[in-house]
Amino acid sequence: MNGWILAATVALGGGGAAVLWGVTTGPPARRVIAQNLATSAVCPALLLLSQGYGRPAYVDLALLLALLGPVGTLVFARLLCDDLSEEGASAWALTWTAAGLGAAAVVALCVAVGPGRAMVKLLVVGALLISGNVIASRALAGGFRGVRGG
Amino acid sequence: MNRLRLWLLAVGGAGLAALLVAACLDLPGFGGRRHPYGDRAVQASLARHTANTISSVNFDQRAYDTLGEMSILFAAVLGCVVLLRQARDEHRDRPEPAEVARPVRRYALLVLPVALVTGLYVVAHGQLSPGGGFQGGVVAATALHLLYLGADYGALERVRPLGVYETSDAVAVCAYLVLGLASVLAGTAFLANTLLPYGTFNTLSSGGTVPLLNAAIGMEVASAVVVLLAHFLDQAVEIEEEQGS
Amino acid sequence: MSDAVIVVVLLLVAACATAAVVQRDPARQALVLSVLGVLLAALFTVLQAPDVGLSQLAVGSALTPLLIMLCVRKIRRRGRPKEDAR
Amino acid sequence: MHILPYLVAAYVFVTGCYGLATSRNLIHAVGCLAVCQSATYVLLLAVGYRDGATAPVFSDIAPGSRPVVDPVVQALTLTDIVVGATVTALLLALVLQIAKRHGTVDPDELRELRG
Repeated sequence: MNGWILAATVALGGGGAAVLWGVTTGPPARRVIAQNLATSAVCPALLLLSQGYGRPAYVDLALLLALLGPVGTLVFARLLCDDLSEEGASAWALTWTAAGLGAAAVVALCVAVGPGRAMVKLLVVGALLISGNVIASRALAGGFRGVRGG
Repeated sequence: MNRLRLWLLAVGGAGLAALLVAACLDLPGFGGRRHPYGDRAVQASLARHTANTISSVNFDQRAYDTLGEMSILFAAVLGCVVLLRQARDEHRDRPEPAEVARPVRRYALLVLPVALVTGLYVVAHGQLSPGGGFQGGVVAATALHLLYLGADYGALERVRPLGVYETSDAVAVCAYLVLGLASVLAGTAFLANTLLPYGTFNTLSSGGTVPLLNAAIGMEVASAVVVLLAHFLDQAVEIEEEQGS
Repeated sequence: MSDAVIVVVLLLVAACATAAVVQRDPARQALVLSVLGVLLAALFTVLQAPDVGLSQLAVGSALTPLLIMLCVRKIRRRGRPKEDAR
Repeated sequence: MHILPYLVAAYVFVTGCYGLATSRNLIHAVGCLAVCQSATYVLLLAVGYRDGATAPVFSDIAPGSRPVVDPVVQALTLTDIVVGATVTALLLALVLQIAKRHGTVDPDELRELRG
């Protein structure tokens, strides 16, 4: 009974269900926020799985998701700006809770992994994840208000 | 007429679903022990000092199949270039500069080099850790378009000369073929991994020609995706149809 | 224990695929396809296939939605003069 | 549990086919085709799985120390994903051409345009 895999299961199950519900219902602004939440829910789960399976090589997956997730959200923020601009999508509470959970998972993993190259990689992934999450929700909250030409 | 179509779809779908379920019941249980091909592939990969067995399967044991897959990629991008070119009754106007929020612009311009380096890292360590030419190429190409997301299309066009990427696409395909022919010249089979020494296990130079084929595929996929996105962006942002037509 | 995580992610992928098909508007479908890409990457990690997960992440979370959104934007922009005229 | 992954793959495939058949927008149809393709990824990887095994990538574990999953299906799925992406791009380019030449992306309206 591996605690890390259990934590990953809870994160994937809970986060995935919330994201799915968020992305299928509600106004387009709320849907793009749910897509942004998908990155910040699944990335810590991938890190936990990497630790649970005892495979440091799986951290590359979380690194790539932390890099490309916010890029996907920026794509939607940029190309859906005419849908988003009328009511502006700001969900700062959600963003900060997701960032907090991600940070908690990274800190727990750093403690488990111990100092060394692996911890540096984990911190890089954590930093990329949180900055990407915050910037993407910043972009959704009106980063592209005046973009006509694109 | 529509009613008939839906009925046909329902009957066909139900039949397909029933057959699929019947097939699933006869498949060996999920997580079974018997994987004859897998065990042999792992042995062949370890014999050639390639740590990542999937890259060994892709670029060593079935390199000819990857050659076919790369030509599909090349032909599909060629098709898109032909289909999405500017037609006679269309004109191309300058993309208006877009103002983007300061933190988003800073984030995009900061993450762009990180993503490029990650893409190159994924390609370079293709035969060691998870990753390879395909994944690294797509990551590097997508990273380049962060400039479009962070700034505007004009900035991206200045940085990305399209001719260079089209030639690098063709050069990468030729590099893959030349590597294959080199082993024919050396007296063994086409694309056989007997050209270079296999090197020590789990180092950057291990695996004989696998890292070279990996780099060729990485370059080809990256430039193919850049060319693909360039033509889609041109259509979406720049090319306008004459209102008169 | 690792079976439970496989079952959870499989059911999430099935639900997300249904959502992607039921969603008729292409722009919103691109959003659901992006989430499906991320969930598939998680499923591939759970099925011990990191290479495939990396490939799905690179292709599914940034490339495919960008292509679909550019296509929707081109067709929406093409339709606009006619809509004003109508 | 021992056939759930195959059933999920079959379910996603049939759902994708349903969406493809009843789609009223060609871009939506391309999205449904992508869903159909993801069903094949799930089936291929489910066939190659082995209980309690890990990925056959030996950059951080010693070879032979742990049972490994089947790498051949993973290589097939990897090629499938990349080719699927480029086929999606080509189909979207065709959809753009249809929208340009016929002014519509609804397959039913297309069928009524004769010549």
